[in-house]
Formats: sequence, C-alpha cells, structure tokens
Amino acid sequence: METHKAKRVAVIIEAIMQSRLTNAMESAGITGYSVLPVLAGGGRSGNWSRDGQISRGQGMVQVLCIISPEKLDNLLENAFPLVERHIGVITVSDCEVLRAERF
Amino acid sequence: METHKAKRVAVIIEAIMQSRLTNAMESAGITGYSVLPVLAGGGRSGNWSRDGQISRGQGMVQVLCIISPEKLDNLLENAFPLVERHIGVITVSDCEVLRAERF
Amino acid sequence: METHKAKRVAVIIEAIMQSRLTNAMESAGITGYSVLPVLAGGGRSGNWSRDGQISRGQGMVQVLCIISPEKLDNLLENAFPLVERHIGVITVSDCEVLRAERF
Amino acid sequence: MDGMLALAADNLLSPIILFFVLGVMAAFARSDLSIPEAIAKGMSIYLLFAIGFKGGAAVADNGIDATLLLSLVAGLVLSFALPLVAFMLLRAMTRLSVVDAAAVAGHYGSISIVTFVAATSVVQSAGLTSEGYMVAVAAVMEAPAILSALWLIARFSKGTTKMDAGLLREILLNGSIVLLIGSFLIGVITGTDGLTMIAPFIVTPFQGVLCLFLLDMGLVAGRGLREARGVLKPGLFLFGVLMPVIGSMFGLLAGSLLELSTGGIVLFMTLAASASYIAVPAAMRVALPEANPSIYLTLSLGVTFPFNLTLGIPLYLAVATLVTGG
Amino acid sequence: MDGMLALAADNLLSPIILFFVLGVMAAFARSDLSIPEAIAKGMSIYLLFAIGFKGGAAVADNGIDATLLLSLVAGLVLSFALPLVAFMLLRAMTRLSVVDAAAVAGHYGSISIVTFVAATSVVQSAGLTSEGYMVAVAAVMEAPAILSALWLIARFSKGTTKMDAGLLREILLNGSIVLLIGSFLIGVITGTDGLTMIAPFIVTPFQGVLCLFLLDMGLVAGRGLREARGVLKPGLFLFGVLMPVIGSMFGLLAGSLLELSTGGIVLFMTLAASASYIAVPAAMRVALPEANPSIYLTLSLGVTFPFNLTLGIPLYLAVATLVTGG
Amino acid sequence: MDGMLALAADNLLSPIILFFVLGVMAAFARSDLSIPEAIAKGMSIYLLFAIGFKGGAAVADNGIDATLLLSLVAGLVLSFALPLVAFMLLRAMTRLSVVDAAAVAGHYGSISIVTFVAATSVVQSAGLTSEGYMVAVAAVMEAPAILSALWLIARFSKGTTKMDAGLLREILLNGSIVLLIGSFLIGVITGTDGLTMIAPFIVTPFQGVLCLFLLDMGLVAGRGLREARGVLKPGLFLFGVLMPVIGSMFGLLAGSLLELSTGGIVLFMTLAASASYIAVPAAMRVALPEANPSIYLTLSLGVTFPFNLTLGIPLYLAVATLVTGG
Ligand SMILES: Nc1ncnc2c1ncn2[C@@H]1O[C@H](COP(=O)(O)O)[C@@H](O)[C@H]1O
Ligand SMILES: Nc1ncnc2c1ncn2[C@@H]1O[C@H](COP(=O)(O)O)[C@@H](O)[C@H]1O
Ligand SMILES: Nc1ncnc2c1ncn2[C@@H]1O[C@H](COP(=O)(O)O)[C@@H](O)[C@H]1O
Ligand code: NA
Ligand code: NA
Ligand code: NA
Repeated sequence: METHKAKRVAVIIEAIMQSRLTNAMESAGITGYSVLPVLAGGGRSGNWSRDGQISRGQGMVQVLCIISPEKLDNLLENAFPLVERHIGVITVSDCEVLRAERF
Repeated sequence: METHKAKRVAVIIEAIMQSRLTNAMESAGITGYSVLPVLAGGGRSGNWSRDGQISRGQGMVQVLCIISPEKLDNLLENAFPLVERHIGVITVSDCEVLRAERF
Repeated sequence: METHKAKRVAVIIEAIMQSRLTNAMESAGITGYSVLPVLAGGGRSGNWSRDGQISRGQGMVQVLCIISPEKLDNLLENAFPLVERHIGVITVSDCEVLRAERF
Repeated sequence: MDGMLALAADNLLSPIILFFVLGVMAAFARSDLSIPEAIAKGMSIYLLFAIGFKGGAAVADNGIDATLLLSLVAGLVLSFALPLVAFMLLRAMTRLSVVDAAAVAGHYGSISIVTFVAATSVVQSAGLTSEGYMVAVAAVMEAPAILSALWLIARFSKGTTKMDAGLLREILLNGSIVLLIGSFLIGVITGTDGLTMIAPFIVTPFQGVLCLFLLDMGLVAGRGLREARGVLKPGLFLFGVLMPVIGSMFGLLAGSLLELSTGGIVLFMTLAASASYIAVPAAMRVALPEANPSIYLTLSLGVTFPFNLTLGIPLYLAVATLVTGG
Repeated sequence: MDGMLALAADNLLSPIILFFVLGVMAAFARSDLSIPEAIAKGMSIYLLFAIGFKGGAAVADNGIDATLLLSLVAGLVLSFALPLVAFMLLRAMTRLSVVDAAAVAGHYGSISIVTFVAATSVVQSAGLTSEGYMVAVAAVMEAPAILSALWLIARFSKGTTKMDAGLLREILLNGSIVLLIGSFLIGVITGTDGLTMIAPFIVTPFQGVLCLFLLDMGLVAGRGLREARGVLKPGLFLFGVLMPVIGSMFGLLAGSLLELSTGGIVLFMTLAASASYIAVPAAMRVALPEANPSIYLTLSLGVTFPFNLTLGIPLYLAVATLVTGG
Repeated sequence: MDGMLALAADNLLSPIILFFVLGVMAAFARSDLSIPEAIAKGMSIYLLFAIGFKGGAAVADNGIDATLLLSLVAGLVLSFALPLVAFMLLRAMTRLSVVDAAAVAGHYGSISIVTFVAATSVVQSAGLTSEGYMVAVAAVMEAPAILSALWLIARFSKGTTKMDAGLLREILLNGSIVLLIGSFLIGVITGTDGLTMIAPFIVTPFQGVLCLFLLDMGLVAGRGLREARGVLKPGLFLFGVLMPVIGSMFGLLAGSLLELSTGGIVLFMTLAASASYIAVPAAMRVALPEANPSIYLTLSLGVTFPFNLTLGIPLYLAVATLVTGG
C-alpha cells in the first residue's frame, strides 16, 4: 500500500495548557491533532500521578500531531513559545501515512 | 541488548469501529495490539472532546500494533477497507523490539 | 528549530508492575517518564479490556521514556529483568527533541 | 389555554429545567464546568435502572394489563413509521441530501429516554398515573427506526450501507435497552417487596439525580450548539420543533386507540415526539459514516430535546387532558 | 429440607441475585452494557465504607465481645490453612501444575467481600443478627492466604517467587483492607451517634447500590466465563463448587467453637467458603507471573462466586440454623 | 476555655474528621487506597450543587436580607486584600522568592469550599443558623485574590506574567463558581418547594458523602505532604497555621460590622481563613509557571486545610460566640 513521509510531533504538556496549544496550532493553520491522557510521570520537577495528585485535573496530556514534513518548522515555532516557560517534552519522529492529502 | 526491526502501526479511529478493526486484524492473523484512549482531537471534521461531546462514548481511540515488517502489508490491506469510509488517521513508523519472536 | 537525536522507549506492561519499573529506572538514574493508560489489548495470552476484565484495575499501562541515545542500554538492562517474566512489549524508536539538555 | 400557560410556566421553573438551562448557559459562556464522563454514564445507568424497575413493580402491582402487548406493537409500528414521515418532511422543508435526511429521520423514530423520564415526572406532578409498562414501550421503540433509516437509503440513494450482523446485534442488545428491559422484568418479578427494599435508592433521591443529569445534558447540548451553529439553517431548525409535535399526534392517536390512561397517553406522545441522541447516532456512524453527525446530533439534542423538555411536554399534557377529558 | 428450598428460592428471586443474573446474561449475549470502571470502583468503596462503619457501630453498641480477639485469630488460622486443603484437593482432582494449583489455592484461603455483604443481607432478611466485628475478621482473612500460596510454591516447585518487601506492604496495606478496618474503627469510635448522622447514606440506599454492584459483577463474571470457556475442565469446575462447601465446614467448626451467634456462624462459613478475586490475583501477578490468571480468575469469579451467591449462602444458613438449633 | 476544648474534642472525633485522618494515615503508610478521579470530581460537584441550592432555598425562605449585597462587597474586598497581608507576612517570615511568595499569597485570599462546608456542618451541630447567602459570598471570594497575586508580581518583581483574556474568563467562569452560583440562584427561584423535591438527594445523605470526600482529601493531602516534605521549612509551616488565624480576624471584623448572625460570622471567618487548592493553583500554573507548585499546594492543602478542619473551625466558633455573646 502506498505510504507517504510525514512527521509525528508529540507534546507532553500540562492539561491547563492544552487549549492554548491547540489554539496556537490552529492559528498556524495546523488543524489535525489528537489529545491522549497521561496518568503519571516523573521529571526534573518530581513525580506526580493523577491519583495522588494534590489537585487532580492538573495533570498532563499528550498532544499528538501528524503533519507533512514541510509544516514541521511552522508548528514548532508556534508551539514552542507556549511550552517554553512550562514543564513538558516535545518530540518529533518520522512516520509514514496513508492518504497523504489529509496532512 | 539485542534488538530487532519492527513496525509500529498506529490507527486513530472512532471507538465504535474498534472491535471491527481488531476483529479484522485477528482474521488476518495479527493478534497483538493495544488500545489507548483519546481525549479530544481536531481534524477536517471539526474539533471534539470527550467532555463536551454531544454523545459521549462516541469518541476516538488509538489502536497500536507492533508487528514484524513482513506482516505490514497484510495488516494495512486488512485494516484499510474498514477505516477507508471513516474518519481517522493511520501512521506507520520504524521501531526496534526486544524478544522479536513475539511479533 | 534546532533538534537533537534521542530515543523513545515505550514499555507496555501490567499496571501492577508500573511502580516497580519506574523505581528500577530511577535507581538507574533515569527520572523522566510518562505513563499512559491502555484500555484494551490482545496478545499471546488472549484479549482483555478494562470494561470486561474479570478484575478491573489489573489492566496494562504504557510507560514512555525519552532518553538520550547513550543512556539506552542502561535503561534496557535495568528495565528488562522486571519485564522479562511478565507479559508486555518493549519498543525503541528514534526521535528528535528540543531542549536536549533535559534528557 | 390559561391552564396550559400556567402549566408551561410551572414546568419552566422546576429545578429540573432550570438546571438544564444552567448547563446550556455555562456552555455558551464557555465555562469549564463539566461532569466527568464516568459520572454522566453512571447517572444514566441509575435512571434506566430506576425507571425500569419502578415500571416493572407497577405492572406487578396492577396485574398484566390486556393492552400491554398491543402497546408494544403500537410502539414498534410508530418507530418503524415515523422515520418515513420525518424523511418526507425533511426532503420538503430542507436541502439535506438523501443520506443526511435518512440519518436524521432515523433519530425521530427512535426515542430519548431522558425526555421520557422528564415526562413521567411532569405526569406525576400533575397528579396523574400512567401504565407501568410504558417503559417497555420505550425500550421497543429504540431500535426499529434504525432499520427504517437504512431502508430509506437503500430505496432512495445509490449509496451502500453496511448493515452487518454485528451491527444488528449491537442495536438490539444495546446496553440501555438491556438494562431497561432487564430492570423492568426484575421489577415485575420482585414486585412491591423488591421496590420497598430499594426504594430509598431508586425513588427518594431520583429527582435530585435527574437535576444533575440534566445539568450535564445542558452542558453537552450547549457545547454542541455552539460548535455547530453553522449547521442550523432555518428550515432545519423548524423541522426540529415541528417534527416532535407531528410525532406526538401519532402518539396521541395510538394512545387513544389503546384507551390508555391520560398519563399513559402523555408518555406515548412524548415517546413519539422525542428523538434519539445515543443509540441511533452510534448506529449511524457505523452504517452510514457519510452522513454528517453534526446535523443529526445538533437537531436531536440541540433543538428537539430542549423543545420537548420545556414546551413540548406541557403541550402534550394539555392536549391529552383535553382529548381524554381528564 | 423444605424450608431450605424455600429459602434458596427466596434468595434466588431477590433483586440482588436477579441483577447478577441479568449481568451474566447480558455478557453472554455480548451486549455492550457496561458500568464505567470508576463507578464500579466507587461502588466498591461505598460498600466497604458502609459495612465497615456499620460493623464498628454495632460493636460500639454491644460493647467489645470477649470472643472478638479469638475470632480474629480463628480467621487468621483459616486463611493460612485453607490454601493447603485447596492445594491437596486440586492436585487430586485436577491436572493443574504445582504453580497453577498453588495460585488457585491462595484464592480460596482469602475472601470475597461482596459475598460477605450478600450473606449479611441474607442473614438480616432471615431475622438473625450477627457480631459486628465479623467485618474485622473478613479484613484479617484477606492476606495470609497469599503467604501460604507462596510457601506452597517454595515447598513443592523448583520455581522461584518474588516476595519482595514491597509486595508484602502492598498486600497488608491493600486499599480495601485499609478502608474496611479504618471505617470499622471509626464506627467503633463514633458509635450510634456517628451512625445516625450518616445512616441516610450508608444504610437506607445500601440494598439498591448492592443491586447495581452485582449487575456489574455479573457482567464481569459473564465476560470472564465467555472468554475462558476452554479453561473450565470438569475437574476444575467441580473443585469450584466443592471447595466452598468444604471451606464452609471449617468456618462452621470455628464459629461453633467460638460460640458465635447463628448469624455470625453463617458469616464465618461464608468467609471461609468465598474466594478472593481482587487482592489475591493482584499479588499473584506480581509474585507468580507464570501462573495462568484465567484459571484462578475464572474459578473464583466465574464459578465459586455465583455458587456462593445463589446456592451456597442459603445452604450455610440452613446448616448453621440446624447446628445451633436456632 | 473548657467549653472550647470540649468543642474541639467533639469536632476531632466526628466521623468527618476521622475519615480525613484515615486518608492522611493511609497515604503516609503508602497504602494503595485511592478514590477514582471521576468519583472525587463527582463528589465535589455534588457538594457544590447541594450547598448552593440549600443556601439559595434558605434565602428564598427568609427573604432577601438587606446585608446580602454588603456581604458580597465585603467578601470581594477581603479576597483582594488578604493576599497583600499574606505577602508581607511571607516576606517577613520566610525566604521565599517574590514570585513564590506572591503565588502563595494568592491562595490565601481565595477560599476552600470544603472547609466552608465543614464549617457549615459544625455551625449546624452547635445549634446555630447562618445566612443562606454566605455561599454566594464564598463564590465571589474565589477569584479576586488571583488578580492581587498578579499585581504583586507586577509591582515587586521584574518577571512578567501572562494575564491573557482567556485566563480571566477561565477564572471568572471557573466550573465551581458557575455551579455554586447557578445552584444558589435555582435554589432562590424554586425555594422551599424545590428543596422539598430534592432534599432526599442533597440533604439527608450529605454528611455521608462528605465523609467519603474528606477521606479522599486526606489521601491527597497526605500524599502531597509525603512527596513535599523537603519544602516545608519551619517558617513556612508557621505561616500555614498563622495566616488562617489572621485571616479569620479580618473575617470576624467584616462579619461583625455587617452584624451577621453568630453562625454567619463563623462562616465568614472560615472563608477568610481558608486557602484555595483548586482554582488558584490552576491559574498560577498558567500565569506564573515559574512559581513552584509544591510550595503553594503543600501549604494550602497540607497545612492550612487540616489546621482549619481540626482546630481552626472550633476556634472560630468559640471566638465568634464570645464576641457576639451568643
Ligand atoms: N524524558 C521524559 N520522557 C517522558 N516523559 C517525560 C520526560 N521528562 C518529563 N516527562 C513528562 O513531563 C513531566 C514534566 O517533566 P519535568 O518538566 O521534567 O518535571 C513529567 O512529569 C513527565 O510526565
Ligand atoms: N493530523 C492529525 N494528527 C493527529 N490526529 C489527527 C490528525 N488528523 C485527525 N486526527 C484525529 O482524527 C480525528 C478525525 O479526523 P478528521 O477525519 O480529519 O476529522 C480528529 O478528531 C483527531 O482526533
Ligand atoms: N504486537 C503488539 N502490539 C501492541 N501491543 C501488544 C502487542 N502484543 C502484546 N501487546 C500488549 O501486551 C499485552 C500482553 O501481551 P501478551 O504477552 O502477548 O499476551 C496485550 O494484551 C497487549 O495489550
Ligand atoms: Na420518536
Ligand atoms: Na475463603
Ligand atoms: Na481565604
């Protein structure tokens, strides 16, 4: 089956920042994304988990975005300022997609 | 540690289609998969979120499938017809696995 | 935007093993990780799902860990013994990260 | 007429309606108020469990009514037939494609159980009783409309639909049908004794749970309306308030022919007037992925549901009282 | 004998059992009916909270009984000992490996709290009372059986198990033990005053919540049975109904020696007869990953739980009444 | 003095407090006991719904009090002003950075609704009544403190904060504010009739739900304290118990000037004394990501909340009784 090169950008970010991130992406013309829940995690700012969290609902989510490679820089430039001051992780990896016209 | 090449196929699909997809995969001899929840998303058919959804429980899920490379075409051919008429995204990427005999 | 090579390690493992895995990672000096829920799955030991499970809460989770490539062997060596006797899947893939100093 | 206005006003100022309105307003104002999905699902399970059981216990109490079976048949017929009416209306009043019109039509043959519950509570406040088996009628009316919708497609469009065996089983053994019928039967079997035992769970706190549940419905309906403003063309909106009234007339006819009690007629009118927003949409996504979900969801949950809740039910009550003379 | 049949029939037609049956049937029919995980967990927290508190308040009311401590000790001994009995039986009756047999055996020394709750409700309907501290006995019986299972492995198999300190803490401070004991102690401390304050939450709606909870148990047990049909060899199935009866005899012995009330003896029998399906499976996954979970889960939740719920408890009640003559 | 000790002892041995303590102890012992997130959120929605509605119904019953508006204004002023007091205290007593101090200060101007609910229940047990509109005062006190915190940063630090329009809307239309005010208004509109209708849901089981909710609070507070031990320097800890007492004095002043009932004064003192642990932390994460969340969360939920719950509220009750002479 014919596949096409694309980029998979995954941003792990605080839930309260989610709508700000997706709004920023939309303003940059990137409308396809999915948000996945994160249950627990650890990092430089310590460990947390949804169950034991002092204030639930303040956990993190993973925003997943499949885009065509030429849009990557645009996405990163728009997403980065929002994430910069906040805790979280941005990763980019290669992938292949079917139906490339969608991305 | 010794690792082996494999493919990581991720299908974001409506929850109501999940069992149809995994059934189709099983008929094609592919039995290993995991299903992850998706909280919210955006795409050509607009934005949605599990909380604000007109009819909850009709959200999307991500079906994740690690397979040995030679089974990829088989998987895509069997999964694709199901997904074709429906909204959603299929991505394929390279990965390495331990214990290759399992895939 | 400048990115750096990193490894993305994803371990699908029983929920009851989660803290043992992250503890083992921490002892090995790897503190950054995120845990994602898994709703359902299938494999050599049959199908399961969080809803229909005989005993809920005994499902699986996905532990995600982004690390710099030179730490990969250390991680795998420490994580593997725990996972070895248990059901589950370990995959490793390449990715790029911003802010490499964090990993 | 005056009585009816008073009735409508009374209904509009009941906590149940006001919490629905609160939800809609919160959604419009883009508040982050939300009820967790599991809680919302838990409440809907509670409502089905409670009304099913109470209906069954009432049947056990009154003995099996001769018209029970006929009422079920009438429900089936209505559920099959109403989509045809709706389809014709939609083709006349709106510019929806055949596929979208058939999908919408399917929703109006089926029912909304919360609308039914709200009607039960209005009927009760009005001091009327109703046949306990109306919940069984509600259950049988859920699914047939889906088949009508698919038949409409097969008949009027070149498109193919995927009515596989799996889908048929999913529709018929849909969780809410199983829970409603199951609780109804358990209510019939255990009767008043059973009811006494669990009344502090299913009777006394019922209205309070309903308020919270309608708050959630308001939030969801409001968010849906906000997102789907563009979809709601005038013709479509008009259909969303006209069709329930037309449906209710069929319900009135059925209820009168069956010589149900006034309360029972109101419930039959409400069932015919209400539109599905869970079972039918799910089936449509599988069988008819080309149909645009925001059209049928917005109409059913954003227009018809609020209409029935606020104006429709008091109207049906007034009409039924008029017709039966008491 | 006649009395016992009537009792069993009564029990079988109680809403609680019927909702369990509904769940099993819905699962067999592959309905998509399901209770959200959070709601199921919430209900089990509610049940533990309620029975712990009520037990404690009863103890506060009656004063500390001299036999409390002895009952706890008896519970401990049973929990340690029953797995040895079960293991021997399994080796004789089935072809399970040592590892699987030990894992299964561990489940039968421990207890199922829902079975206990159901028994309490049957005892009550029969007009009997029971010692409030039986919930404390239930709590102490949860964990010891796990140690016995691991000892069996160490003794009879070359395999190694991983009984690390972490696991021991997890077993002893298991959420349900902590909640049950904690609520019990708070009940003891706050007594009747405390109970009066929260009775509208933990007493009056209790039976209703139990119905919904058993609906969920039925769904889960039914799904488990459907998936694991292959596992249920005749010998294994027989063990699943024989072992509870044998266990109950040990409970009868303990309860009689301790001169508990008839109701207390029924509960002791039920505890001994019931098999764990939460705490022990979790521990087994950590310590004994090689043991096949579908064997022990299917037996405990798919066979022994329904058996106790439907036939076992009325049987234990009849036997205890016979033995104590009251 | 004796009376006050008895009061404190009484309070400490109420089921509500004991369940909180159980939660803290379970967390310290690292038990895996936990309440699912959805259930915890569901319970907090229940509490807001119930106290909002009851407050509104009480207002409907008593007629609008002339001091209602003044009380709202007083609440607003306190919420704006208390962060300034807290900030000065923190700069004097601790070595927190300007950013951290301002973030903490913001929490103490806002309120904790569970502390308020617990105080209501203590006021009731003491046989006192209070103004129904105090729940509206609670609602208006949630947000202003956030603006004060951001102003403190702008004034005393070079750092920038991101107070965008989106954030302001989020703060003002925060789910818990909307639900509390909405339920209050519906209570006012539907009055005693509405209350009678849903009392079996929001009145009778209230105390029981509160116990379970505080169990969860105990678990969460305990886990927070365990993780953040390092953060709790003596100066900070001292602030955590001193600030609520100081706050309560401002509340006393306001309540006395307004000539509220003794119960109303206790509630005003409690509002001023309590610190936010939901709304303000969320706003701080957006506007002030550099501030360390474990400092403000540990202080507010790990120190001040338990202090108010156990010692603070009885103290405020004693003082208010002393001052009003009844
Ligand atoms: N290396 C990593 N791999 C995966 N997730 C991470 C990693 N580092 C941080 N995270 C996630 O991001 C959150 C905040 O990280 P930090 O800013 O390092 O405290 C953590 O709690 C994790 O959920
Ligand atoms: N580019 C993308 N990256 C990640 N998820 C996507 C993307 N496009 C669509 N999705 C997901 O698939 C759903 C349906 O997409 P669509 O068919 O474009 O409306 C969206 O709501 C998202 O959850
Ligand atoms: N190939 C695979 N791809 C994705 N997830 C898998 C795969 N194989 C197994 N899993 C997950 O791991 C669990 C246990 O697998 P197994 O040990 O094969 O029974 C399954 O239930 C899935 O959740
Ligand atoms: Na209808
Ligand atoms: Na046992
Ligand atoms: Na305050």
